[in-house]
Amino acid sequence: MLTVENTTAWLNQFAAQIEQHQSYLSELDTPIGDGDHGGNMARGLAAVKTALATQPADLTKLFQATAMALISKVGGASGPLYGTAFLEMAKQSKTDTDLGTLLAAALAGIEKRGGATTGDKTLIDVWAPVVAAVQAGKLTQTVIDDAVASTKPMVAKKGRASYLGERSAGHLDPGAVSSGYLFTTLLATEGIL
Amino acid sequence: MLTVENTTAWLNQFAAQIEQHQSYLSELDTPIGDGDHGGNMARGLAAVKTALATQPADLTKLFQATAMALISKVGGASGPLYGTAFLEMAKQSKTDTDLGTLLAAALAGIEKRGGATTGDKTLIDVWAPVVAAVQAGKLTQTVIDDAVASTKPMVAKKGRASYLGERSAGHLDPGAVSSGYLFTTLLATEGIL
Amino acid sequence: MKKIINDPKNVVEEMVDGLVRSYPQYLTKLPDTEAMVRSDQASMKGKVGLVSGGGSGHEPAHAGFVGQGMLSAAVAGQVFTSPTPDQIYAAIKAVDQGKGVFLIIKNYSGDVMNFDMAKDMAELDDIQVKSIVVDDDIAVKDSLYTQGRRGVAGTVLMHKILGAAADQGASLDELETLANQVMPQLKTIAVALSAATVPEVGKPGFELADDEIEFGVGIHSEPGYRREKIKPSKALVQELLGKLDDELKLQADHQYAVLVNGMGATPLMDQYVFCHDLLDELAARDIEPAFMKVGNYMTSIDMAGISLTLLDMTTTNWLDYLQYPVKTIAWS
Amino acid sequence: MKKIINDPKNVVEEMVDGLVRSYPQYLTKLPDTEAMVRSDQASMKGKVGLVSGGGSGHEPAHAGFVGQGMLSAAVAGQVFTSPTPDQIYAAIKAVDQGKGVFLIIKNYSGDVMNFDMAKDMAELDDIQVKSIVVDDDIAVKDSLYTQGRRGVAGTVLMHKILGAAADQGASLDELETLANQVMPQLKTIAVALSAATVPEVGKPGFELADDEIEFGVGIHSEPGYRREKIKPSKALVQELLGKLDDELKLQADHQYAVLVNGMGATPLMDQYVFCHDLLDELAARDIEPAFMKVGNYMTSIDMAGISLTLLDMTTTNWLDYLQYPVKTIAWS
Ligand SMILES: Nc1ncnc2c1ncn2[C@@H]1O[C@H](COP(=O)(O)OP(=O)(O)O)[C@@H](O)[C@H]1O
Ligand SMILES: Nc1ncnc2c1ncn2[C@@H]1O[C@H](COP(=O)(O)OP(=O)(O)O)[C@@H](O)[C@H]1O
Ligand SMILES: [Mg+2]
Ligand SMILES: [Mg+2]
Ligand SMILES: [Mg+2]
Ligand SMILES: [Mg+2]
Repeated sequence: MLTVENTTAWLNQFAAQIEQHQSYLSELDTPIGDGDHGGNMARGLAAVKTALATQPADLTKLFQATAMALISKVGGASGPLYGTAFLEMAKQSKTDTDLGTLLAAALAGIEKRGGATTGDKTLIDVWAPVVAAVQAGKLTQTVIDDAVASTKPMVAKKGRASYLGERSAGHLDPGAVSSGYLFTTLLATEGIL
Repeated sequence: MLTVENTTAWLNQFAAQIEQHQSYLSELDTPIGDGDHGGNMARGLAAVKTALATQPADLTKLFQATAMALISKVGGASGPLYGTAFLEMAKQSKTDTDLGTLLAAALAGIEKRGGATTGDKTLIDVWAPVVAAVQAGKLTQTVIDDAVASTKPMVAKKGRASYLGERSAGHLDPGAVSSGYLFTTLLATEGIL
Repeated sequence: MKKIINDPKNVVEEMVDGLVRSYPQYLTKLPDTEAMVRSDQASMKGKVGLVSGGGSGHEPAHAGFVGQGMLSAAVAGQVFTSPTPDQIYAAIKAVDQGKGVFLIIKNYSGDVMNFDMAKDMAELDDIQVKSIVVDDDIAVKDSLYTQGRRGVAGTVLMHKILGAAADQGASLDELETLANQVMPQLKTIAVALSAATVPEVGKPGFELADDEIEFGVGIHSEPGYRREKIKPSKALVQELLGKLDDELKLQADHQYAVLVNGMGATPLMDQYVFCHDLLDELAARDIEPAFMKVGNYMTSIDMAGISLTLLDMTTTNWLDYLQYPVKTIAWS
Repeated sequence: MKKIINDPKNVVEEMVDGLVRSYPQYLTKLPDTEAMVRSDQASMKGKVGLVSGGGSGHEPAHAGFVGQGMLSAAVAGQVFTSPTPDQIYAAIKAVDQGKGVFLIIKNYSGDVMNFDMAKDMAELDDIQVKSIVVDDDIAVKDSLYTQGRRGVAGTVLMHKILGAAADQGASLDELETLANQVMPQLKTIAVALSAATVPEVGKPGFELADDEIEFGVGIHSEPGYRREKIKPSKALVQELLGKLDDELKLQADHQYAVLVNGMGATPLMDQYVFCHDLLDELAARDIEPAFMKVGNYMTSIDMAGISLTLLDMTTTNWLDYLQYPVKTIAWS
């Protein structure tokens, strides 16, 4: 069950993971992208940490502050997508704070914003199975890891990687990997799941 | 003694040497220059060969045709200098075809045109001792080789090499080397000396 | 990586600062943003505002095209990273004259989404916003099942045409119509001899051997569509023009504008040799460009390479727009 | 060496051909030469002709500065090789309006000698010819016992000032006087991160390690005066401006024009960061440039680097000349 405290802990852990793996994310974004995903996410999550340093009044304000930090600091493709995800969670949280419901609303926002779907080799290929697993009460690290790994053989149909055509296969999708950190830290945060 | 035939032979031999050593001359022009001396001279001597393919009427016309070819095709610093040298020989040849006198007039033209003198690390450092040796009836290959080699330790005071200051020492001067070919082929041409 | 910079993290902030302080007569930076607005306020009065932008690294695009007769504002994101909606929205607000604002967006996932969110924010303020998504690059197949084609150097010609029309008083709807007429006639293809190095990344986006070129690159140093051996300029022209011919169906009685664009590190010497071969190749098709520009207009930092853009202007007055006078840093 | 060219031997011929056919409204090539004359004949009527040129490899210099308000003609030699007197003479003849022709010559042994011989040829035709030898580079000590200082990017400001004066009807003598007043106030210094590669040579003029820069380079890729470790932009600015300060004695109440010039392969991104640091460094001396230009004006093919030019304009009207309108390819 989400609270302001454990959600703050989760997102701070996510920020720490992003910071730690910043170069790796940009490395992944090099053969099939423009090399900025790590920098983009690190910049955004640093802003999230700053925003959450002042404890938000409630979950809605927490998600909203997170969304605004990501939208105004990440940029690129991942900024609007992660930003929209948290914006939708902010909206949904006014009426329902169930984690599965919130994540499903976030996923719907991502799909609408970016126009992609599962199999396009994007972060959606991690969000979709993870959200389903959360809603079924069955999220494990294996679900997350398998979802991230599933993007490797895919041929990208959305995002920058799609310009490479067949050459995009054989590389992990960077957005999928950063989303992997989001859900790994979610899973590891005491009291949420 | 110079004739149209042996002077034509001399300059064709000079052209052949330049063509053969074109890359080497540009290599020399690299640590202390802009890498074009070989190309400049090859372009110019190719034009000289073409000009002399139609036998000139006399020595004056031969030197004039050579000068015009060099002036209009070599470019850079070496074009005006070699061109002026042959232009002066053309002028001088109207009254005197003695080799020493012609070469002395050429050297005076080079010094006036370029404003350099012996010890400045230029082609003058080959022309001056060679011309003196010709006038004394004592030109040998050793005189030529020593003159070329003498430019190696010099610090350049004229031309592009002078911009390097002390760093120009330890490198042969490219114009000196091409002038070395001029005089080596002069020496080797039957009937001149 | 050898660059004339300070901390890579600060490149965009310092770059924009250097630019606006070097050319204050053209550019004014909006506080707390990397958005640059036309300093010549009078020239914007009563006209539709034109806003463009994108990730940094394509200089002179886009701020070099801000000025009378071309853009009202340009927003600079982090290197190769779309700018964020709040900054684009600030630019929209700053140039809105009550006649609406038209956005020129390069077709990349991030650019489209960020400009879209900015549009939402502006419309909440009752500012009318329309846009064109530029997708002139033909190297990638367009399909429902892809991201679509990329927006590359042709974007600059879109800036120029819409800029002239806007300066002449075109309405928001007229600009949208014009942009949609131009788009299908605007095609670009590029070749790279070396990739760009993003400062914070520190190494090139991809490695090519001394005898390799990358065909079908974009402007963000992601690998292109195909790697080949280096060819002479004439052969490159034949291949690139051939691809454009397949798309545009070049005809002798048509009128074309041509943009030969350096990707950043390719000297004008090479660009002009390329033009020599291009003009010969067009002449062989009985075509002489009605308009031509050569130089660095939409670069990819320090990529070595060239992009070739053709615009079919037949039966239009777009030549007048291309020749319309402007006051910008990078287009004269 | 990877370049977009054909046979290296033909680079200049193809480059000039590509250039004049891309921009016929600006340039007309004289037959059997690589001399390019202003196409706008009317704008030259009754004025003193302005001719410049030099080895190719510095594009857009010099042909990019041919046009009303700037040069009448530019002569392109082989790469890094001064053009020959017959071609310069052809250009002089082509632009002579009976008011004389003024030559802007960069101070290199070859340039001076070839332009001098052309002057002799023109005077045989009773064309009055005067000239200025530009020696703005401060990296090399000036001395009776050297070739003297090199002519580098400051040459472009000389083109601009004399071009404006000529367009306003200045006489040959007035141009000579003006040129000689400008020369001592015009100083440049450059740094390179990599050398240029001449097509026919096939490799860089000198090799620098990944962490080395060459201080005091010219524009022909001969080694500079000193090799150092790479420094951040701010430190480079401090060193280069410090050297210019030693020469010009910068003062807060003086009026300066600044040209930040890319050597060919350095992206505008870096150039603008350099400007940021330069403007801060000048501000620390209480100096704000009265005029500033940033970009590739006098390159060295594909050299990576920057040159910094300062012109002390105090108590003169040269700012008007710098701001005077022109119609050229590369200066707007
Ligand atoms: N249309 C889209 N829908 C969903 N995810 C997308 C889309 N486009 C890109 N992405 C995700 O964004 C990631 C790239 O993010 P980033 O590198 O920060 O932005 P950019 O591609 O603009 O440089 C990809 O790995 C992919 O997961
Ligand atoms: N002022 C001068 N007087 C005499 N010789 C000179 C002078 N300047 C240059 N040279 C000669 O010219 C040679 C360089 O010729 P070249 O490379 O063809 O011309 P550039 O220096 O213009 O590239 C030098 O090696 C030197 O011998
Ligand atoms: Mg990316
Ligand atoms: Mg040389
Ligand atoms: Mg990006
Ligand atoms: Mg030379």
